[in-house]
Amino acid sequence: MNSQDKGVEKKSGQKSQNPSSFTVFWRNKYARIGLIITVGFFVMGFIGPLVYPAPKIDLTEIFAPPSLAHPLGTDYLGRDTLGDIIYGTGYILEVTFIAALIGTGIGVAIGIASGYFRGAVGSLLMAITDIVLTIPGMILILVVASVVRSGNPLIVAGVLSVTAWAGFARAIRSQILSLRSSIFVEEARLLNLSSFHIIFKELMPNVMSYTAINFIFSVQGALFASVGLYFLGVLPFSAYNWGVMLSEATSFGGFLAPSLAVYLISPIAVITLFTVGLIYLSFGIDEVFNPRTRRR
Amino acid sequence: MNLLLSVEGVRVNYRTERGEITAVRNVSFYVDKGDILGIVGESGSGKSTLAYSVLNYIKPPGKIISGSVKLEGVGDLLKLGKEDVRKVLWKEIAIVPQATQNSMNPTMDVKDHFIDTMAAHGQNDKQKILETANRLLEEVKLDPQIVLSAYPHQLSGGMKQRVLIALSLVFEPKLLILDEPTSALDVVNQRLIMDLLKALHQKMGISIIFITHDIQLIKGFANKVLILYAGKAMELGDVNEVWNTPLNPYTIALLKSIPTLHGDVNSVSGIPGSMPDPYAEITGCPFASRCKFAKPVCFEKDPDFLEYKPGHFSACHFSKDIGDNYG
Amino acid sequence: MDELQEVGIQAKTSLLYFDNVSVHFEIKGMDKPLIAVDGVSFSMNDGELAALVGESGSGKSTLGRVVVGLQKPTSGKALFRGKDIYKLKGKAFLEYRRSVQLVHQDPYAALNPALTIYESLAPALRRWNIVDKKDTRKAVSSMLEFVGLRPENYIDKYPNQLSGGERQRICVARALSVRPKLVVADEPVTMIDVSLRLSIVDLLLNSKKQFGTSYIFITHDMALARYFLLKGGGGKLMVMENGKLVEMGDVEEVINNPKHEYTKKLIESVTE
Amino acid sequence: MKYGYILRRIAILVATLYTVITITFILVRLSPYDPYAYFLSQEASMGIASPSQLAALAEYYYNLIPNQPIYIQYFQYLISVMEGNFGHSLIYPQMTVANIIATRLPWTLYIVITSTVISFFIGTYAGQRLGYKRGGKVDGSIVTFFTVLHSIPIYGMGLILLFFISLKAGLLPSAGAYSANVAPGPNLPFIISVIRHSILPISTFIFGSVGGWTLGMRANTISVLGEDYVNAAELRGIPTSRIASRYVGRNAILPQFTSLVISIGFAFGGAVFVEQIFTYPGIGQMLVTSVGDGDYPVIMGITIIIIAAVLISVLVADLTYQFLDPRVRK
Repeated sequence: MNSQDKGVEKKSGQKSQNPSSFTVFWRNKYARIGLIITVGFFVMGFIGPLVYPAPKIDLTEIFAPPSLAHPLGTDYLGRDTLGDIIYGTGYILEVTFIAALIGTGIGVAIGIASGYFRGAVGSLLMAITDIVLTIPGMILILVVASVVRSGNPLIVAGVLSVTAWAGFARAIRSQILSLRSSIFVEEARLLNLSSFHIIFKELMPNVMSYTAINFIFSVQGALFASVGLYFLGVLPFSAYNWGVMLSEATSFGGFLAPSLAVYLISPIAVITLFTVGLIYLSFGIDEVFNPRTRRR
Repeated sequence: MNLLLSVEGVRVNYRTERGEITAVRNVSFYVDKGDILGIVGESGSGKSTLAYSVLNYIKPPGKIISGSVKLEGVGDLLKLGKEDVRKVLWKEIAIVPQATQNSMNPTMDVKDHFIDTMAAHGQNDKQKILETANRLLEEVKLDPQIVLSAYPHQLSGGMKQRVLIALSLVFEPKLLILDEPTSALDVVNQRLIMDLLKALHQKMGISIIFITHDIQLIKGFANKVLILYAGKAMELGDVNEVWNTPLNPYTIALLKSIPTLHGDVNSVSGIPGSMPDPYAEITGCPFASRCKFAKPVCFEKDPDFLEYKPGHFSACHFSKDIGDNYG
Repeated sequence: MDELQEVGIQAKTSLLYFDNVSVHFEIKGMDKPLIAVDGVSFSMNDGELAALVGESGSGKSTLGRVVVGLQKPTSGKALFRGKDIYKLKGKAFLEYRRSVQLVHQDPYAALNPALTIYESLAPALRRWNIVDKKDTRKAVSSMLEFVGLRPENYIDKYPNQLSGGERQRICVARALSVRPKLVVADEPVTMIDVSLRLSIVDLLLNSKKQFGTSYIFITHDMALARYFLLKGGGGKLMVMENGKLVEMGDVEEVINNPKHEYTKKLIESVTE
Repeated sequence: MKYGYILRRIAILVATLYTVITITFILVRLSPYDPYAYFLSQEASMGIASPSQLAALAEYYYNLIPNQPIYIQYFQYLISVMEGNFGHSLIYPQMTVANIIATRLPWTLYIVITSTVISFFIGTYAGQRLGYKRGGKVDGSIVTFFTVLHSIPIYGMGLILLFFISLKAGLLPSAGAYSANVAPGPNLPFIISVIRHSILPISTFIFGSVGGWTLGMRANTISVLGEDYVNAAELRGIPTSRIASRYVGRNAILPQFTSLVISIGFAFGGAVFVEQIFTYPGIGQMLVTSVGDGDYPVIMGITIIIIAAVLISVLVADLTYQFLDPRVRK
């Protein structure tokens, strides 16, 4: 019960050392798993292609079952599935992290601006946010992608961010609104600290954990959406792409091949694994930033 | 017999990631019928935990390690099962918890709170419930017409507190426990609540345990006082006796830290130092490090809680000397 | 300036000069404005102590906010060193901003939970160029020492690792760090454990002794106000009721010989 | 209920719809890709030389007449959309876009609404149970299970179900909304066929969203269990079952309703994938087909209608919420 252990809690940890952020993070089992998975994907994306041979067309090995030479079997052109996955990782990382950067960046900027600077500018920004917020993202992304039709990671990331920022901007705004009227901000004003100081040194640290977690969920959203767009064939065909793999699994008569299961499940499994890693990572970040848990 | 409640050697521990901490250390006290007992303690003294252990309501990671809580006509509450405790709660002992600002269900109106509470103990006659609610709300100076259909967010802090006091009286329990009933309120509402409680006590003869960090609230309200420090009972006795002839150095220091309207300002001062680290193992008296009477024995042996004068208990190796010098 | 001629010589020499200051709040759905402060006049000199006593809702906090520049009065004159606080510009405003500080009632809300104690204290020192950049940490340490906290145990802690009393000491250190002339302490010990209250009050008085800081000490507790003023060498007690200053005078005089009914009532309500 | 609040919500709905209509216009007409100009040049190259013929065609398909100033084109487009006229399909020139939408929208609504309702109830129930069992061994592994379930993209879920349940095991049909050998109408064979064909698409939606509902409700339950009013109710001796329903359940469900609003938009986005995978004749599948075919009048019409449908559901959910939570009621 809250009131019961308040007295006990208030002073706990008084003489404790401040454990470093990483120690707190690493102590959390989920955070550990999440970090290992995420780092694993970066290794796979950027070092994988240097050590693993590029998949080659081999018409004698069409839809081969898993073997030593092809740990995950082959596709309808006899290309190595694991190679497809590894060589497709870099592009996915690029697109999803750029998209998350754009979406989170716009969200923070608009959220803080509309929360801190009240008046006409703030109201206008919030009205725009409210409108974007109610537009179903996937539909708009699909339509924009259908017109743009480019596979350039920067452009794809831009398309994916069209609506992704709005919910986040709104959440940041409401946090900033309550923070800006808080007593510690008032005290900073009394010490005549600048708006720059108040925004970046007083307010930002308080929304950092939320921002970091939102970044991670944006990566996940961009992952689902970008692979989905390739799966639907809306974005141009490209070699080494998880979405294209899924799309090809359903076409080219592949559904009838006996070993299709592995080929079909491989990209789904890596997407799922990556997402689980990201979610677990967010648990750890929550623990590092959350002052209530940091104390322990 | 006049004895209503007797608490013996209650010990409550909390398990945390950094080890066990003791929130309440073998505390004993008693309440006679018609008593108003003030339990006074600063933050970290374990006063709320003590109140909840009286109700056998300590949630993990907290645990009642030992002790007994005997209520007249019920027996040892700490030996009862969960369902038996539930039946005692509110009918025999009611508690108005501390954080009253959030103690009511935000999606239920005041009327529903009365209906739910009384139905839980077998009173299902809506007409009777409403009659009771009307009567008690008037008793706490609220307009039942308006308040009964109000939701918690429509009530001010003081009004919520009064609704909860009214709610605590529906079965006229033998004992009413109030956990910091005024600390969230402004001065005006504080006085209103205190006057209200005094009137209710006179009218209904209900026994009250009043928990507070503010020793000044006790004077003129309670007839007995229990003083806690770091989870330990330091002193228990008649309010005036404790005030005028305290037997415990902590009580003496606490009273000395309250400025008065006419006394010499140089004769009052705060207590230096701070509450001991709850994680540190305490050998001896928990107050020893801040106590100006402290001798080597104080750091080695925890003093027992003993009766030095009839009804006047203290935990200090030197209570007898202090009593002789003061008295 | 004709403003000064109007109010006369006292306004020019005083640190703070309030003449008939009122604050009204327009409240939605109410036809009449809420009168929080009603025609208050008083003045303070350098190094002077004052205590403002009244029940909650009497307007004493609002008056304090007018002094520190957070609440513009609806009417009346609020002068700092002879100039209207709410018309100050440029250098004069900066001088005022640095000279008048607030210690807030709630030490749990007054410190940014995301910043360490050092991060909370250093910016003000930097902002006002009080010390060289390289000496900032040393300066923060000595401020912590001044408020009775061992620097090495506190400087890198977060507020949630500290008790209420420790936090309030940090808040005092921050307010004093810019070497203000006047500090408004708004119920500074109400949320602090009883046994620790006086040591924090003594801390405020220390800075008066050492730096000649003036104080307006706001409290609902008459006995505490008396302690503050007498321990600090005397000062004036101001009693506030419903936005009005109903009685003002030397502390001993007011307490031993109260004139106004409300003051009498307040004195009677103190349990001894 | 707050009058101003309803007006504000409706204003946002209108503004959003207007924005979306404008976006579709900009994409088709003003973006560097300008599909409309491409259409005109294609038609011209196919030998339709007469400007009046070209103008007639352009209006027939796009509601836009060439060679007019752009703002006139914009207003023409706005007016015709408000009249419910979305032009004609480039691929099926005899069909109006409105017609295509009318035949396809009911299938999508059927799938989306059924699955959202089922998923909401399962997730909310499971989440509350899990919230009570927090911290236990069972809780840990079930939470992991739902986290993983939640991490499978909806198209991944659809492909797995299609492959294993339909193609490999042959338990359920893999395509269409009903068999060719039943006569559409209120007869039992047709209804059974419709249900059989919808089981996999609906299951895909449920598996794709139930994890989110469960984890959300679990978190809400845990947070409400820590509220003072739950402890206060226990202290009043109110029985556990009553606390679970009226104190914990009721208050934990409220945020779920807010999520419901957001999930409606997600569900329509998901429909695009699910209908494509199961070749289900809904509006989402039509959208994907039109994107593939470059059938811009259909794309624009469907986009506007889907978003209008989402906006209206959001409004309804929002206003319903006003009745459920007394704190926002007054």
